[in-house]
Amino acid sequence: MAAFEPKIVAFVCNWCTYAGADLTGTSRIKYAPNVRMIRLPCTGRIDFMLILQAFGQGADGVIVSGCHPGDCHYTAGNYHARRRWILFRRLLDFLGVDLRRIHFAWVSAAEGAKWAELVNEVAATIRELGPYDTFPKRLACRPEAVEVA
Amino acid sequence: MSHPPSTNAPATLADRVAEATGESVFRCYQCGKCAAGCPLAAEMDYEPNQILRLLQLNLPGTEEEVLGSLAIWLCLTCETCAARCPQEVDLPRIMDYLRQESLQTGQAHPKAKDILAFHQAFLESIRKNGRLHEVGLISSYKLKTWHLLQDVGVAPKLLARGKLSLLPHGIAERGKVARIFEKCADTATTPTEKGAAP
Amino acid sequence: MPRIGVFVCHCGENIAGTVDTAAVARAAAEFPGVVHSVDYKYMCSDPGQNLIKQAIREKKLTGVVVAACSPRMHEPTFRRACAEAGLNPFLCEMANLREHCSWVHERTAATTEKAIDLVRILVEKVKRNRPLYPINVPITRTALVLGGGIAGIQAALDIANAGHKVILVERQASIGGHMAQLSETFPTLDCSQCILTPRMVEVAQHPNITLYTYSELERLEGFIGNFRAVIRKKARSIDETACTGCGACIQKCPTKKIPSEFNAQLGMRTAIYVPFPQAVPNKPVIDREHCVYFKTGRCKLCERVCPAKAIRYDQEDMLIEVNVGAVVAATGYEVKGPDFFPEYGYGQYKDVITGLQFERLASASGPTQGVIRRPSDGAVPQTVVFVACAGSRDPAKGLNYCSKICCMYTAKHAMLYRHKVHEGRAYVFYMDIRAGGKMYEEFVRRAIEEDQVNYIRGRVSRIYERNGKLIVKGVDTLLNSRPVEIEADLVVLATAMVPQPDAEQLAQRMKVSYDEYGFLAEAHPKLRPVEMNTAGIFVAGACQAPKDIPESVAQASGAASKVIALFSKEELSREPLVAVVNRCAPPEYSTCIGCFLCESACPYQAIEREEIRTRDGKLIKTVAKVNQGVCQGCGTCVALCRSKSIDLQGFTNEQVFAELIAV
Amino acid sequence: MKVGFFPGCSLEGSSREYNESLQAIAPALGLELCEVPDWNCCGATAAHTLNHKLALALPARILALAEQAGFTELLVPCSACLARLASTRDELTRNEALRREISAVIELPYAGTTRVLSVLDVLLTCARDGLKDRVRHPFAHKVACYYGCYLTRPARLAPCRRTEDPQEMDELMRAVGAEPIDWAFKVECCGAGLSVSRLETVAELSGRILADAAERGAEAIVVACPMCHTNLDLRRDAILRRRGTNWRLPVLYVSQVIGLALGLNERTLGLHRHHVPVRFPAAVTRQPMEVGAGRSASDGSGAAQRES
Amino acid sequence: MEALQNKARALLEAGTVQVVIGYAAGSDPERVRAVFVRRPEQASQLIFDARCRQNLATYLLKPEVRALGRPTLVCVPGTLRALLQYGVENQLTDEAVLALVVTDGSVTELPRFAAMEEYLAGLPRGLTPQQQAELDRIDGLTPAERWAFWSAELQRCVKCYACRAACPLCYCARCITDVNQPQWIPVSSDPLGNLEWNIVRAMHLAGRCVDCGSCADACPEGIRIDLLNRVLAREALQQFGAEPGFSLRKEYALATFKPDDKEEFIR
Repeated sequence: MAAFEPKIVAFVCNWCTYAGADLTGTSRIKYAPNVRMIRLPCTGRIDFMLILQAFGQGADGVIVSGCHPGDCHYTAGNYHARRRWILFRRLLDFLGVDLRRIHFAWVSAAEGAKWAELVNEVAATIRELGPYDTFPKRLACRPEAVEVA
Repeated sequence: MSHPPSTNAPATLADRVAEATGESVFRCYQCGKCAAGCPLAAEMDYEPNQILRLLQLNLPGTEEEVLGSLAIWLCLTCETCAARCPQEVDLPRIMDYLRQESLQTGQAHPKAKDILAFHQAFLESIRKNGRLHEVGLISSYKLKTWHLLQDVGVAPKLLARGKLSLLPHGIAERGKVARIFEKCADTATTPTEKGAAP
Repeated sequence: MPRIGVFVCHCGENIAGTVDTAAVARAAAEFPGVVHSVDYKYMCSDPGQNLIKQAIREKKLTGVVVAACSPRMHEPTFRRACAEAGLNPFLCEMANLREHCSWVHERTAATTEKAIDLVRILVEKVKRNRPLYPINVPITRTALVLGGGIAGIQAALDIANAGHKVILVERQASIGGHMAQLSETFPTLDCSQCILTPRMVEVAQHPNITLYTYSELERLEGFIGNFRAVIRKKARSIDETACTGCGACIQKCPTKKIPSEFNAQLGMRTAIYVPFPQAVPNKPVIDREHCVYFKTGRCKLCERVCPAKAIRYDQEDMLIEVNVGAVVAATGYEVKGPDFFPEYGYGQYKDVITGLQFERLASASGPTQGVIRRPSDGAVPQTVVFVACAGSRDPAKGLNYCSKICCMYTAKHAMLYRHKVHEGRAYVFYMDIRAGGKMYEEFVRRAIEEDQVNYIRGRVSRIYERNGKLIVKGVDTLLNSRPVEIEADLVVLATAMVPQPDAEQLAQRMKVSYDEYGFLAEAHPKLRPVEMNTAGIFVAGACQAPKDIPESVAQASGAASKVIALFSKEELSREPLVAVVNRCAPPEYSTCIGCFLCESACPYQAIEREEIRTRDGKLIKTVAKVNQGVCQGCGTCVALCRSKSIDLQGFTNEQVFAELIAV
Repeated sequence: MKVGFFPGCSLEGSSREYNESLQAIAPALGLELCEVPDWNCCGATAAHTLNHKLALALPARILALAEQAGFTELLVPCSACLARLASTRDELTRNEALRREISAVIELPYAGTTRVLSVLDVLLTCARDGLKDRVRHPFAHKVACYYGCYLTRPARLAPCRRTEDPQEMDELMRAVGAEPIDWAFKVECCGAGLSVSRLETVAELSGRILADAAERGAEAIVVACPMCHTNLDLRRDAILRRRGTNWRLPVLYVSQVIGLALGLNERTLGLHRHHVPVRFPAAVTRQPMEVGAGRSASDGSGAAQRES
Repeated sequence: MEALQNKARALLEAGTVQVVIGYAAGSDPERVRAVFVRRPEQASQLIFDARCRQNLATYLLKPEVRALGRPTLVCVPGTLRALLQYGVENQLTDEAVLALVVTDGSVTELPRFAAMEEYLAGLPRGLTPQQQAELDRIDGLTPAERWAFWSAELQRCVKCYACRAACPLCYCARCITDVNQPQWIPVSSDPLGNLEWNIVRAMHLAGRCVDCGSCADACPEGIRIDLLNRVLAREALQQFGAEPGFSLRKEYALATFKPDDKEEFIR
């Protein structure tokens, strides 16, 4: 059987990190193919429940990334997000969630290389840790199970 | 506000100052206002801002320059610099620390000898009597420094005006004060002889 | 049941070279809800776009996923294509197979696997997309400019010349601001008033500009394109239409010893006065605080001598309400007074003055007709000391920032002094010389090299007076910090530039943010330097940060062009990617319980309170409502809402959730 | 008004006239000075120059003793002592750990409840409640109020508000009929602790102060600090030698000026102990009168101790 | 007790309030129950002792209770903080409720928010040493141990939502657990559902929780869910100075920010 390849979900803001990852592409910097990016307007939009959902859907690791402080397209979204992260991380830590499975980073639209490094490092870390089996999973709901209103 | 000590490298003098006083020498932007207002700047080998500059610079030898300087001994702690410093650097507090380290490491400037001797005589007098005994102080200071002729005019004046009592007014609990000296002795004045030796 | 079409682009070899595009298309075809899935060489080409349009029509697609390059590249292209085929453009999404996949991975199964996942993710999202329609906000094409200094004047003229109405509000009795007080301007040394006054007149005569002097902003409500402003027009005690500006009243006014604001307290003015000869409008105002009549009920001399019968003692403040589509804040700055400096004598020495006061001394229209005379005894000073950074760069005094213009005007002052008093000696105490700007460094060098201004690198510790001289105790840090003591006849402090005393109240009135000092905060320090974080409000001049004249004018024109761009259409059309608070049937009306914790989280104050009432007006509940004209769609409120009563169009919880399930 | 009292060493020696004059005027001002039992030296410049811990411990013992004696307020006439006590109290209140450590060193509990007051704080309160009415011989002279360092700096702890141009002593002097001059060296340093070890430095610094006061027509310099007094009075010859001048203007303690105004006897106020002779018509052409404890100059020396 | 009953009677007779919400003896001696006293003669039911911990503020916002008219409420500190937090969150206007606090026999009226603020200002703040210790003990474990501990705890959760019902600040008209588009939290009490529910609770109360402990008291399984709230309360206080329910002017810590909030965990 093939070696374990982690599934990593990345929540990124549209203006900095998503654009930064675009730059990684245009500069043809290679990185691990394990990451699936969810594009949101701003880190301020990232509900901590979405992060739990990612784990619940079988993600082995999560990346949350947006504009550096002061660079937010919406002036303050990332500052608000940061406060939520501080408490959310504290809670996860208190609950014994392995914090090596969730990574926060500022990646600007100019930091294509940083994005590649980030993904590679996280991928490597998670590969080390192995699949996140201890985290409970959503019972049977693949797309087909979700019917549309 | 203190400057974070560089982790791997050994603590610089600037770091030790920050550690002991909570003051960051890196706040100083060398405007010179302290030197301009310092009553003793003219007599100092390094003006106050230059002392801070040496601490910022931190090249081989600069620490010795600072700890060996006369300036740190001339500082009167008149607080004028601190009162006017635009960057709110508490220079007097820093000077206090520098004097102590200079002393412990035996780097005190030779010319500081007199000042030191006086301070020591002063503290000795307190250690003995709990309070200052001026005659005792002056005489023991004179012995330390051999300035037998200096002030020759003053003591008689004092005596004449009943300002000097030849016997010390001690306090009841001298022992207590002496013990305070012992307990503080870790950084106490014992090494000074070395420091002040001409 | 959704009918989704998937269109996989090869982008030549760019994608197909690494990703097995055919396999992706085949896999996508199997996704539930996907009724059409093809791959093609160049989707963005006309034939490519036609593939999409055709499919939309023939297969009655309810959603489209284009798996190609970054949406930041071609989303508009493909959404337009969809629209042309009659599909709501917001039912089209892009999967980024190029920048995020083919260009960053090797040609392996894993890469194609990822490509398929990316498509699946977007398919699941697009299934839950709703048709969205651009938000159209009507625009009142009139601009409100606050402040009649050079920045305000420039902005007003630019907007007015573009054919739009402008309402210019100035708190003082005349426009002109600080620039009108200046003698000559660096680095060209041309006369300030000579270049300013024509602009002031132009404002007064411009058909598109309504000028309210001696007036202030009382209230500001509404949002971009639709502001309602209330202006308080303070009682001038003069009928401006009747007054001819002959000045007879001023001649006769018995109260003549009031320190003149325009002359920075160095000259005197009467109780009924025009701030300065070239004032616009050139109509006097009665300073009720000092007017004998208002104090004692007797006098009325001005009324008696007024040939036009224009005096109106009973005049009252007027509140004027106007509708405007945009606001430009150009409220300017103040300078710290000498009393700010204990070590320089608490302002008790008459001959320790500010730079602004020196401008008046040097100005031909000033109290000394441009002869440099010291205030105490009117003597021409033989030694003048200029002190830079007086208050600026001084955390101990609460002002950490650099006032930026002092280096230049201090050089100018010293230069002017040397020109006027040839045998005089000029010293400048400085810490750094900051002369970045066209011809600035050259200007300073000229002061030093040609006009022999004596620059001393060091800060002044103390100034005190001894038999008619001011003793300046400084130091030369370039000479081993040698103490320097200068006996001066006049000391000029380049005191710090600070915001207007009431800057913070104004900011609060306009609901815009400001920094710790009270300077108005631009929306983005680099990319949106003339906008404020409240849409439709712009900023120009020194009320945003210390600036010199060219910078203020440049920013004013920048702000003006933003306003003009905004006014270029009758309606403001915005992408509908905004937050909405849900509404549902009675008795709930909305699941929002109105805790309004989202209110302060919104960077744009877009959250409003809506009262839901019964037909007979009884209040049922108060719930949040997003002002779609103001919301920028960051979604911070959405993440904060506990009951999930706010959602973000285009990135709804449902959509994002589905994406995660697809991962 | 009962107030704790810490004279400090110099008030027992080189500047006992400061103590004598304070003791003399106290009753007239309705002040009861209760000396801190068994007080020790504050360590002065010597301690904080050589040993920070010691510089905290010595004043801490004094404060602790004052606390024990139940003083909420402690009058510290010597401004050098004042600075030491004030900054110690400040540092120990802001650093709990240090407070405990020092408390252990001095083997006394210390909570930091006692406030330290300068002589200006106390006298000004008296002045404000009607000292004026008790003035029998207005001290109608031009005086230069000299504050020196520790009455104004560091601003956070010092008793005077306007750091660069304090007014407290001026107000006090006006209250007793004197005319304080406006001068430039109010808060310049006199050389303080270097008095013994670097006489020339002191002569220079104090010389500048004396010069400005003299040139602006002051008839006396008024001080509230033994060190300032020593440097301006006792070191006068050195100053004059260095400047080649011959200024005779005397240096008085605030308490002495007030004493004269209250009509107290010169000897009671210890004026005879000055190096630069003090002669003021108002003071000599007056029947000597005793106020308060009827102390005479001769036993003034021991007075401070017998008080306690 | 006496004083409380008299006060209640007097208030009802005077008609200044229409209902007194307080504590009465419960079914077994262990428990006390909430009681709604609407007629003066019922006032004698009211008791007050150490068992009276339940946060009665919970009832205030319910439409049926609002319908009763102006209430007065027997308050413990947690209740007062809840009332103030209601003020902050626009759920209660000043003077809409009259708070009563019972201190050794005597009853104090706190008619306005200002009065409550003043009263609370007099009380000790922050966590008690025991509470600190509890948190520190868990923090002392290894992540694995913590995970094991909580998994075991939360496994017992039956999703009865008694915690939600007992919490004065869980007053949403529609709780996130009832949202099904999307279905944020699995309805069944499976491990994920239990974990997510308790995380959501803690996060939604972070910066708002007034630490009345009612949730833990209410949990039939005796799960220490209050620890989750408390650990976040401690963090929010240390990081953002958040002290919910002590002042009307206090901003919700998660609806504001400081540019220099600490972020050493972000790269």
